Amino acid sequence: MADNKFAAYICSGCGLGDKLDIKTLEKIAQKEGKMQVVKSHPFLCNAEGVQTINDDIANEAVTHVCIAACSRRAKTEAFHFPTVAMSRANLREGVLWIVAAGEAHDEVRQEMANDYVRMGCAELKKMKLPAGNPDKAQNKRILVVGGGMSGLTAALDAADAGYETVIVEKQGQLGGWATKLWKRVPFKAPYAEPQDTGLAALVAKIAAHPLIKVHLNSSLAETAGAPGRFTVKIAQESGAVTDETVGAIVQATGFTGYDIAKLPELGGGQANVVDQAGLEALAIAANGGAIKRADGKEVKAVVFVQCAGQRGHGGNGSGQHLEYCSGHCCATSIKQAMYFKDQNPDIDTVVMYSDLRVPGMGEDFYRSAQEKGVIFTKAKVTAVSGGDACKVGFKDLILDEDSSIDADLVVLATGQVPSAGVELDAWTELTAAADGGSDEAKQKIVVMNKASVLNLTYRQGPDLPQFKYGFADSHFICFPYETRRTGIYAAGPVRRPMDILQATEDATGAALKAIQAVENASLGRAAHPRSGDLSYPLVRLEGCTQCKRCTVECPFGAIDEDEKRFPVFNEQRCRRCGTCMGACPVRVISFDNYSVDTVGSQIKAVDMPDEFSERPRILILACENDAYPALDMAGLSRTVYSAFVRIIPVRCLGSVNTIWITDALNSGFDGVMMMGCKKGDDYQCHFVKGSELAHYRMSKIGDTLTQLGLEPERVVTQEVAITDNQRVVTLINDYVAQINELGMSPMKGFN
Amino acid sequence: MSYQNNFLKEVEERVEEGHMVKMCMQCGVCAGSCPFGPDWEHSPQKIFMMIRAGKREEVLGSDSMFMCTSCYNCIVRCPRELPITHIMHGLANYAHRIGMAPKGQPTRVFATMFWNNLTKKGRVNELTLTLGLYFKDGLVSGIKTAFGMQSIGLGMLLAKRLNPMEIFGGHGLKDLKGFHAIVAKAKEIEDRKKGFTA
Amino acid sequence: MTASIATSQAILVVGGGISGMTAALEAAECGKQVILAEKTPTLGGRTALLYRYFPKMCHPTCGLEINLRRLKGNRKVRTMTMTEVLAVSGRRGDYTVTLKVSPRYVTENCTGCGDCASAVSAEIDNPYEYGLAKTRAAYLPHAMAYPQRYVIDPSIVGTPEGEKAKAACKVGAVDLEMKEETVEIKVGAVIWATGWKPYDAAKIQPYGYDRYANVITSLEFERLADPHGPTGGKILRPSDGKPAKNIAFIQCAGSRDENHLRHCSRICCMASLKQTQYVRESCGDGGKSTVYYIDIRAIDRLEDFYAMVWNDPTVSFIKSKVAEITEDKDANPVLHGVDTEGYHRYATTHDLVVLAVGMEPEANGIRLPDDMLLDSSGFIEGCKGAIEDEGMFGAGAASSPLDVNRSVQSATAAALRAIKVIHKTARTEKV
Amino acid sequence: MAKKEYAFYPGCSSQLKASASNYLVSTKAMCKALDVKLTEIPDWNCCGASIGYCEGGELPRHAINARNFAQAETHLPGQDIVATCAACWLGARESKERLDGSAQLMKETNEALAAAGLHYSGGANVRHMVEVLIEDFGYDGLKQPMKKSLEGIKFAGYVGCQTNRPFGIVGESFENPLYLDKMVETFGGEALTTYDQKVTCCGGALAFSEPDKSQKQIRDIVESAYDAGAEMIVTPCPLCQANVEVYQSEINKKQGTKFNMPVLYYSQLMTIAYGGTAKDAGLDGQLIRAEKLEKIAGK
Repeated sequence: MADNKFAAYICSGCGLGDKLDIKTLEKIAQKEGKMQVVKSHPFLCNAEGVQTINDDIANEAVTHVCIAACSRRAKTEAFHFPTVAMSRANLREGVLWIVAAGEAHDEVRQEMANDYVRMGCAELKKMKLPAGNPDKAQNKRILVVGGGMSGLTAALDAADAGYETVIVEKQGQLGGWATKLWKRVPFKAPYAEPQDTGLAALVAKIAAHPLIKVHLNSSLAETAGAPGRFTVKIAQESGAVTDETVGAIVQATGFTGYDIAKLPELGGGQANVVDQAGLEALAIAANGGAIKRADGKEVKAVVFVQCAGQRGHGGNGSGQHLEYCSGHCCATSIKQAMYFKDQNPDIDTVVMYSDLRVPGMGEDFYRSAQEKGVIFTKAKVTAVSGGDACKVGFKDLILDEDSSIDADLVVLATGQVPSAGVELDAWTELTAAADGGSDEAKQKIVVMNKASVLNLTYRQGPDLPQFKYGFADSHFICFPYETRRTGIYAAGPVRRPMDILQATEDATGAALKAIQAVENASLGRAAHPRSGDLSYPLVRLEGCTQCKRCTVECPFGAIDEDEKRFPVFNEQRCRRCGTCMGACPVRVISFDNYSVDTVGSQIKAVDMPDEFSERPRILILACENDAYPALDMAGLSRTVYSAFVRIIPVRCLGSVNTIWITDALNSGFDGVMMMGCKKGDDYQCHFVKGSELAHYRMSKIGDTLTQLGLEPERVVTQEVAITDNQRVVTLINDYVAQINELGMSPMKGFN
Repeated sequence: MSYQNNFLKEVEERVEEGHMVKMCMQCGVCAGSCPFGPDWEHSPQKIFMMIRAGKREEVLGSDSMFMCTSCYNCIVRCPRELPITHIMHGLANYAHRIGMAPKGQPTRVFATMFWNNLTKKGRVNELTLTLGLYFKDGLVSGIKTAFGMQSIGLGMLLAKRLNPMEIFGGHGLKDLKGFHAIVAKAKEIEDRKKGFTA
Repeated sequence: MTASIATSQAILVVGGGISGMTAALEAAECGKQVILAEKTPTLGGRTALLYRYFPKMCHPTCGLEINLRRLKGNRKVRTMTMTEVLAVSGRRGDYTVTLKVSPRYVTENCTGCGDCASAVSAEIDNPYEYGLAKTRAAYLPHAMAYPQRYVIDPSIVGTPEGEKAKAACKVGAVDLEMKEETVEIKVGAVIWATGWKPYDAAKIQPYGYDRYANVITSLEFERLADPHGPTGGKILRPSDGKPAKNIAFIQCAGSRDENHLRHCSRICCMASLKQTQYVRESCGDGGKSTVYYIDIRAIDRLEDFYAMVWNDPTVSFIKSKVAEITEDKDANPVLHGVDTEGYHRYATTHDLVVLAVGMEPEANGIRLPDDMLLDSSGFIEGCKGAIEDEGMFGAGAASSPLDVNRSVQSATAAALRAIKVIHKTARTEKV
Repeated sequence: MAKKEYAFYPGCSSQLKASASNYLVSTKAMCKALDVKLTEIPDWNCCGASIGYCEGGELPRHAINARNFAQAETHLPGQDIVATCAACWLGARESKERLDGSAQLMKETNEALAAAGLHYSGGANVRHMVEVLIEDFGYDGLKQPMKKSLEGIKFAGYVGCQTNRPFGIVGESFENPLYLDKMVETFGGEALTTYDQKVTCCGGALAFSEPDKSQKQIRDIVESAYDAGAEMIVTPCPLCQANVEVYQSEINKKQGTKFNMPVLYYSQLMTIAYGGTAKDAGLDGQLIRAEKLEKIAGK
């Protein structure tokens, strides 16, 4: 390829020209920035300005472009040059709009702009245009684990979209939980009557579909590889093993009902006390006729007990059993009560609930049941006894009295327990113990691997990380399919308690994400949240000390270890957050357009006034997802903050390598502030642990600071939300004040 | 022992609009909307729950329904469009007719007198109605009440809005016979339907 | 003018809220061509006007930022703001859609510098503050607005004010001659992500939203709590600007009600639980929240959040649909009703009442194609006729009263449904 | 404007020398001014009133109302039935709707009517006088015959319950109906729109049986009228009028209040505005005299 040619384009529009000396900026770009082409333009983002740049790329063979104008978040359509590497020096939101007006500030304003141009050029010098992953993974088949309603829906949708699909079902027939149902709740208006499950029709479509292949009585013995190149071993009960290669995986392994035997206080285990599945079985047996109990007696009075062993802490604080609400049970009990009423309106059917939860159009289903004569009462059930004459003792919350009711049958609405496989924290502990030589741990691991659903060969464990209560759910509200194992998507009740309607909807969504994953992998593109990013981690193994920090800290389990314990990067699993780069003590990991050098060189490029100048310099490393936008918006609202700060956006605080901090302090910065997302249980970090890790790592550099004879306050880490556009300003100004208190860094002048 | 549907079924079959009782979702708007709410031992919403719970004696023996002044506030606010006023009237009527309503409940007495008064002549005779009410508990207390009210009576008289001559008859229908026949027939049909013994 | 863009291989997404953006991006990141049409001047929809999300108490703009970055980097999505659908004709795989593009009076040259806004003095009701605040008639919808382009309100076009804005723009981006345009496009599938609107609280007469200053809607309350909002995040009473500490939340305001919306709007319970924490955030232990409810519908893991709020000593729950609100001499709302758990009558005075208003389909009001299938509340169920012929789909809150998380789920599913249509069309075209 | 004709259903209280005779008198005067011809339904009977529920039950109440419909049908074909009394209107309208809604009920009702050789074929149109005024004339129309302004008098518009619920006047809300205020303003009076008891029930049904309960209601209604600065209360309902006016002295006696608030019918206001005399307007029928109004009438 041709030699690199570097160009800087400086905009004097939006008032930049009035407040800044553009000539000086040009000189700096040329002399210090070593830019071969330097041009300024009164309105760089308009068609004509953009054309100049495109012409230079076309005619002058410019390969690297530094845009010194507005924030990298602005005018992205105009400044779109896919064939060259590009850096943005933020002179508008970052300087013009936040430095106090008036001549008094002209000098600091200019200094700030000068530095940003220096930094933009320095960064550019170290950048390469990312080429995308050369090792493209081209397999576009979709593997669906679990042949229930969710799995079948996902498979059919993927296949209908033209993607070959493989279903693995552990049972001898398809259908999963739905095979246990007499009917399902209605999906569409008028939401009045129980409906056929539609399973038969779905199974027929699956069977007839040319792109769908089904493995029954099978489970996954091993899953290796990455999106676009998974290899799975499918083991049949018989022991036979088939190999399949797929590009992405949908895990729809469903749930089991909470064990009724664990609810003795509600008559669990006694005769004629059944769970909802038990009632479905009776209904199937009755086949539309009178529903009879196990002992053959016709049911004339039935009581449904909602939230049985659920909502353990909810409003009503027992702390036992399942803490969550399974969502579907109210509608399911309504449906089941209708089984009785539709067959014989004289049957007494009472539903005892604490909050009747039938959202949306479920309200119509509730009304329909009332019209059929189903009685609903808000009650706290205190005791249930089974047997020939069942009795339900309860506190009637409306009539405010203790009461009891006789019934032929009691139905406990128990909750959904996800089948998500192995809990990774437990697994990690065991493997650690096993590495330590514990035989007990080794045996436990064998058992665990049997319990595993996916049996991933990943360094970080055999299954999807579980979010809470064993559900393999996303932590994100805006991104329900945000998964920590790229290319593997949970769908249905394994992800969150849900009914068939939600599960099938969820399955369709998961199928789309799987399709997206294979398409991205085939182009070497990153998946969400850095969608389309063509950069990927490059490692110089010769420098690696096998410290394993990258393999342990990668939030997405993208990095495995070979037998020599060298990291093995799986680019298609990688989400380009750079956490590995931040973790690496020997700095052998980098991205073409984002590396220890691209940031380090910016830090070093800053012109450092001497300690007598009374102009401190403070480095701010700001997360590009929340902190940097907040700073931008501070600019947008023209909120003034100190002109002594120099801000560098980072992909994630997890990517911050401590060398940057020491470099900054060594080169005379008086303070370093990191701005990252909220950490902890409700973390906001889009890369899960980045902010957490940064805090951790920074807590460890205290020693380094003392060695340098520096106060710990010179390095701080802050949690910042995207809405904090006023707070960031306070944080900055207060910190600058604090640094002024401390005095200038003693390191100045030593470099 | 509760929540057997026998009483609910009885109400559905024999009480005006009784089939709507099951549609209540216990939000309590009716109870909060009634101008005489504080005077109700059981609010409508609670009565509906009691009916479902099978509390026949408590419900039919209650004087709560007689607190209803037919202001229709509950009806227009009920999110489930239950005709609450009518159900209260229906329950009162049912309790009254099967003799379970509280004896001497003043509104029960007045309402009965009112109906009898209006059916007598086809139109309400305000004077006889009033006097009748005053003397319902016997002469002595009657004289007291009437005396206590005389200023009003007198005022009405002076304002020509009360006619002492009405005591000897007053307004009435020409076709009183026909009117009585209609009322009798209607009552007969309803009694047959609801199994009342006249 | 009439321009023809796109082909039957493209997908039209109507509505640029969280659902529409998601549907568009998910489809585009599968390699499909997408046109994203938004009626207002900016993407983001209603979520951009919320302060926090339940249950994480995180900020909607955070997800918006990510989605906007995905959008800026993806050339397969063509975003059209101020664009409405006039008509749809044709069938699955081959629709012709007529779009109306209203004039923004600001061209793509706009750099977002704000000179026009500083130049004009005319003010309009800020459409992004539910009328709680005013804004200049030349304005940037909000800090996260995309495209980051100003808008000139039609009311000042042809007035000296408009000329002021034009004169102030150094880059000549203000074009007062801009005219409404009609655009015709061909697409294979349509995703209706037209979202929802709050039920008109004034219709709930017993609560006197139209009579009492201190009775507001849950959406207005979001704006009061938001630091970017009209009060800078302080919860102040509209009547006298005093801080509100004792706040009532009335559930099912318009929902689950034959007189208003028959359906349950699902989100309101969680929204109110969330908002009780706004009160705690601003008043600490000095705050007091009372939630008046029929059933608390905190489904699945959201139950955790309910439990957390339940255990918050500043929050109490009363199982009661409030019968009516009156106002005392100091403009304090007084709530009247009955706690149905044991029949306890109350008449409680609060500083401020927040009505958890129900969700109504925004599409109640815009004309959907005749062959769309709607439920009794107007939410989109799909197309009439056989599923095989479905080429138009509802997504997010247009399809059902959904929270953000479920809306995104629904939008992602809708994207695949549309892709399936495109796939079939592509095949039949090859044949 | 052409003469409008209606089948008039005055009701028991609006008879000569009955509690609402002044309503009847003023209504007639008002209609004269509006060129409205009211023809009494021949031999009409009592509506049963809601209080009739206890003894009257369901069918008998519908039957006696149907008798009035049948009478109107035969003798005043094609004319809307217009009632001035809230209870009459409500009772009749309710029966009408129930009969329209249930073929069974209609059958049984006619079975009963047959006993008097009557038949009701359905489709009676039962309206309240206020509906007629607002819908058939409109506020502008009502202004036409106006001769005097009620300027200088502050009125609290007390709608009460049964004229307002469950049917109410089209376009008005149950909680805050404004038509009385609009009428007052139409005739130049000052409407106190902030009056907050305008739809409170006066407890009429309990007036006799539980006087204390109903008088508590009346006290609120009158007190709040004073608070709002009212000089008079105006109402469309004879029971409201009677209760709220009549029991003021009683309450004064029992509770030491000094109530002396005139309570009038809209029809009395209109009669005066249309230039009628105090007698035409039945002002002589007030227990608490409306002097200010009489003054205007005298001018």
